[in-house]
Amino acid sequence: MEKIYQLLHALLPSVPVWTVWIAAFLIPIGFIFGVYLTIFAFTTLVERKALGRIQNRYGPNRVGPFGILQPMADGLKILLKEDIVPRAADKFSHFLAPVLIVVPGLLVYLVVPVAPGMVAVDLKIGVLFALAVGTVSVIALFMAGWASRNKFSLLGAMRAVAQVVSYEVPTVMAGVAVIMAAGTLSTLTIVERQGGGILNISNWYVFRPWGLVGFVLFVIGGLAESARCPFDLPEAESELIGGYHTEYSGFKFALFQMGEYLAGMAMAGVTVTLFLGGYMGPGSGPGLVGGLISMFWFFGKLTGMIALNIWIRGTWPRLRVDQLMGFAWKVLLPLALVNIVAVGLWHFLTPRPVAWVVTTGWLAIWVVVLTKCNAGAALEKREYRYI
Amino acid sequence: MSIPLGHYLILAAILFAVGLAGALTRKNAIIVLMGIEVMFNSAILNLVAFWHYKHFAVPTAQLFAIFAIAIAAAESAIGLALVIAVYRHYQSVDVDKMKELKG
Amino acid sequence: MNIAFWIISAVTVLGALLAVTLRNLVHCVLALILFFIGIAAHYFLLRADFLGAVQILIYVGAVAVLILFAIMLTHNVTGTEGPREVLGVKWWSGSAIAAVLAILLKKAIQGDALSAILPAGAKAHSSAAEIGKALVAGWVVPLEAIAILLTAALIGAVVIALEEIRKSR
Amino acid sequence: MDQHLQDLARQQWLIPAIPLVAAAIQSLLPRGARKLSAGICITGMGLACVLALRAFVATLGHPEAVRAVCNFTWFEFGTTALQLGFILDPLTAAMAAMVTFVGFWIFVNATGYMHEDENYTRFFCFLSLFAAAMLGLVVSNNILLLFMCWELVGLCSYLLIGFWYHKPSAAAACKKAFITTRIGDVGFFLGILMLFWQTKTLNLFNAGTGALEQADKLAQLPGWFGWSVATTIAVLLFIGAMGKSAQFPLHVWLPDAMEGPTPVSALIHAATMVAAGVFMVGRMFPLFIAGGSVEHPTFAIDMVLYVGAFTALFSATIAVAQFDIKRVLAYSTCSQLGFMVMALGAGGLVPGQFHLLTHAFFKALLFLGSGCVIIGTHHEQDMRKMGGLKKYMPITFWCYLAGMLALAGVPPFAGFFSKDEVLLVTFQRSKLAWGMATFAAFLTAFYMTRQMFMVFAGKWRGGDDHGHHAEAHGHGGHEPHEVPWNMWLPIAVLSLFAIGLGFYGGKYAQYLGAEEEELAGKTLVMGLSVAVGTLGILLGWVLYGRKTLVHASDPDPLEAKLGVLFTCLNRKWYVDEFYEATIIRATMATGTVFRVIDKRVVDGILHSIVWVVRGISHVCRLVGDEFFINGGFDTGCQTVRGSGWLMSKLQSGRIQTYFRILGLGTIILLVVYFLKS
Repeated sequence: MEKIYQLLHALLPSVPVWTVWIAAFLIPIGFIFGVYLTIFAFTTLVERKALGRIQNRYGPNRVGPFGILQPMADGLKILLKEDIVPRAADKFSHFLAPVLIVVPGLLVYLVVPVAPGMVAVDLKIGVLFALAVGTVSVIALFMAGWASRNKFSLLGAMRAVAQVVSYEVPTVMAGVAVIMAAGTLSTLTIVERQGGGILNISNWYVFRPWGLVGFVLFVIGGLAESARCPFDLPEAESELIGGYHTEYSGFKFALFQMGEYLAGMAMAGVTVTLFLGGYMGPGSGPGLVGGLISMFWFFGKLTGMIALNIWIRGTWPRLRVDQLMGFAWKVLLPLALVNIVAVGLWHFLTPRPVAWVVTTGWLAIWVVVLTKCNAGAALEKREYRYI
Repeated sequence: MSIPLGHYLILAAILFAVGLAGALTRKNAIIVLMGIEVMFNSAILNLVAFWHYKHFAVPTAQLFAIFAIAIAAAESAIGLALVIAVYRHYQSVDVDKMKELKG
Repeated sequence: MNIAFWIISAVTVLGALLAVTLRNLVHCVLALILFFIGIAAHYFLLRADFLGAVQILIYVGAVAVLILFAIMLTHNVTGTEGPREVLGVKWWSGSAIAAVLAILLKKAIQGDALSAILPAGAKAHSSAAEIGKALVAGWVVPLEAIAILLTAALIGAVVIALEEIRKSR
Repeated sequence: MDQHLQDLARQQWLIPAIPLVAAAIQSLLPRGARKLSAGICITGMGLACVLALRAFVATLGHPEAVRAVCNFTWFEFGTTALQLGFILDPLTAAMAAMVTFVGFWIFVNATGYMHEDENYTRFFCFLSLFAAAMLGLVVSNNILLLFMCWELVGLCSYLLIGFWYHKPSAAAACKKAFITTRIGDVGFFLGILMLFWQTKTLNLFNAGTGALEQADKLAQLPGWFGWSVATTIAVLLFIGAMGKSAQFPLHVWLPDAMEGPTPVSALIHAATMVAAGVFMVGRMFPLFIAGGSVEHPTFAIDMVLYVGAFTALFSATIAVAQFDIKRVLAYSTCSQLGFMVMALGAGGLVPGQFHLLTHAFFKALLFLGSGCVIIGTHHEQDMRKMGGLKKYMPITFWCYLAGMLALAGVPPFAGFFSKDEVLLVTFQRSKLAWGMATFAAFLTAFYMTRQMFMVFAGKWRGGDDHGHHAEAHGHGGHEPHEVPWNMWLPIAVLSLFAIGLGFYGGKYAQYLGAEEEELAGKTLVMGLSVAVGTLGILLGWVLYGRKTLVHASDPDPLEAKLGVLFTCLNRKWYVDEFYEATIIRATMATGTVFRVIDKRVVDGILHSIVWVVRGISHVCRLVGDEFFINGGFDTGCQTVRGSGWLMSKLQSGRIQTYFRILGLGTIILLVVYFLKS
């Protein structure tokens, strides 16, 4: 932001300072809104089409060529729908919740760098900021469920809160591993640390034993925090109708959808930043061309992560509540803690091959132990009569 | 013109008083706890303000603030657990009804 | 940054006031969250970035949620309370004590030379890295003590809250 | 080589530390981890055993007695440093090897005995701790450390005797054991204090400055009752040993300790608890003999001699008339401990300790064997309801027979040699004690024969309870059966030692550094000893072997012969009842007396003072000060009451009221601040 301010100030010396200030504020905000909301819109389309393919059907294909204008039609439809507020609802909270749920999702993008130096604010505590802001969504979820005065909404909200709070812990711990390795909380620096090596690729943290584990943890935690399949219990249609947004319609409902998608994409963005080298890739670097290539890589990876999310959604069944909680506290959290130890080992062991062997061994042992410990009783062999 | 330290101190004092008023006047044990949280936070704000104005170079005050936050978190966890236990016993969280120890 | 201070202060005080005066418990918590965020903003303003993030992470993300859960668990789902007990002795005495205390504190602060201190204007930034180093270097024993305290509190809270369930079984 | 010993002494602490760590680990195990717990326990003991044997072998290589110590400062107060230390000398090495070895096999047996118990983990945790405490006691070169471990042994015995605490008798027994030994410990502690006071050190050996090395000096100093300091300390210490080693009159806890699981009994009777007392006396032996000679023995050593002799005889008589298989063994332990103590009292450190060793092996064997019998007969302890077990449990029978012959003193079993030496050394000192001991040996042979015949001979009488009814329904499950391998293997191993250990008596004496001397009356004593043993066995055969019991309800043949005396023996000479009637009654009576004194005398004095004051005030009132005094007093009372009432109002029980007062207090402080500035 300060860079933009300086740039504008240099380019337009005659303009009053306050306008430059405002412009410097607005440009990144506009960028974030423009880019990410567009991505959001097309993500919905891609998701529907991909799910359609996975489920052996076509998906939307009526509006525009290949149904490409479907998001516009959706948006128009939802804007025109009646906004219903239940009579018993807590009006204030009911109104505030959908607004509030979009905010954390958008705020996270502030610290996600898309190209060298191109981050809305290069906070010294960027990672922590992203994780901290993410927690605020809990409050919005709770408000929505509670204000609706609907038992399904409240149940969904309580599930959502419990789920998000539980998965927050392993996610943050997985992030801690990266912070330890990079020695900084700044997202920009973390991405820069992942540059170099072969084709700007080999130094990505995901290509480290602890990084791979952290990546898996982070992806799982991100899925759970944005309440996506297979962790979509808060809005499990078969049990809770629509969960916390049962009583929402019209544009407020759209805001909920948006908030969810934005949060999911934000988690994907943070994942890319922390583990997949952010904008790093062959050819990325400073300057205009390098910057464009960097942006290509970043958004390419982001799209890849989104595609992964969609893929998972299309192929995985939903977890049970007890499995959900057990998984967070009995598998992910211990693994995240073990992973932190692994980073410590990685840091202090020389030479590198030794570190590779020891860290991989350490993590492998624990993965096996945790799997063994958490393996449920083997299912009895069933005999089906009508085969 | 910059804000002098006194402003922060007075802000903290006001917040402290508000929290105290909440803790003193409300019947609901949970709100009493919330008032105590407000008081805690105002005290920590004081710490950070002093750090910013007087001891900017060393992070000790921040460490102290972190410890205080951790202890406050533990306190609220225990306090709420107690509230729940009391609720189970009295079917109420009204602090006026918890007077077993009356002399 | 003057305006920022005044706005944030107003929000913070408003949040605190609402938190202790609103009738609806859940609204109280929401106001309390506003207060917490205001405090966090103050930390950012005071350049204690790390502390601000910690404030949001712990208070908004954990403590507020804990309070919400407590409200839900005490069977007060709608969060409403009985009739307002204004004008009671309790209300007056409590408010009076708080008000007198605030006035006295204000007097004390204004009467002190400390109140006039201005920021040193130093550019030095106490970063998260410094805090981390201090935590594991000179302050490792308090850190461990806090760790033990938190563990004990965790177990204690579980035990206290579980006690009657076990009895009823 | 000396360096090697020094190193070993420095490593002595490992021997108790390993079981201790094992106990610590086991205490954290979940209840379900049965195999793991037992495994840790046995492994720990095995490792300790290996270490102890290593130390034992190292000391064995030396022709003369060796002693290596390792002292370190525990903490300092003022100028005095409190040292603790470990020792490696033949006494310790042999003892540690015995404790670990016997303990190991007892643990193995316990895995079988406790098989059905649900608190398996807790049991093995306690066992490990018990062994650790005993080993700490054995290797300590410091009377304070010894005392700490001593108390720990007491604690563990409490925990283990009361292991089945849901049984009232077990709960009572563990309390009894704890309190009775505690009475002795008072003496022990006084002895320690006196020792520290006189020598300014608690180390036993420390290159000439240790407490024991100053024993001769202490013998010159005057102590209590006209004894020397050394004798006084020795007497006090012996009181402690009497409690621990169950010497009359503090023997009452030992038979009751049978309430614990049988492996615990084996551990207490053979390897750990009771051996501690004898070992301690042996360890502190220089103090006992300091200042005395064969012609003029010290009081301490005389006391040891006669207490031992009396206990030997006394307990042997009781053992004759018991029906509980473990109780017979318990009284025989008492009796055998009497033998050991008596040997020490006769100045025979070597025979005493040797008898301790052999006895540990065969008594552990007998107890474990009785445990096997109990398990094999489905938790039957009454010998009248056994019988004919030879057919059902052949391995147990043969091992038990070895142990019985050893205890009865039949050559060439271990007990014969050690007991013979004990009798021989006693013969030199006191014909009276020797006579008592020989009679006790006769009784020992008799009651062991009685037990053998009752348990193993004849036909199975266990079904009598259920009568024909049960048999008619085909309840064949009550037949006794042989025990699994993990129970019979330990007794088989121990029986080898019960047979063969006696031949090493001479070597052991050499090992402890005693000179060879030709003692008078050797042939007479040995011959008589064999004779009484044979006589006892014969008598046992005559009474119990020729015609075994047929039904469980049949009267004991001896009962018919002895009549009232048998009942008297069966009730243990009424010692418990005597204590109940005397000491406990007396304590309560004293309490009553003091209460009466308090009420009548002290209160009386107070009341009279009150009356005097009242009278004076009466006079004052009469002379016209009624208004002042009366009014003033009433007002005072009112004020106190009123303020008390007010204060209790402050205690509203409402947290917010307290909170408000807190706020008010803060305001007041601030106001004070303003006023001051």
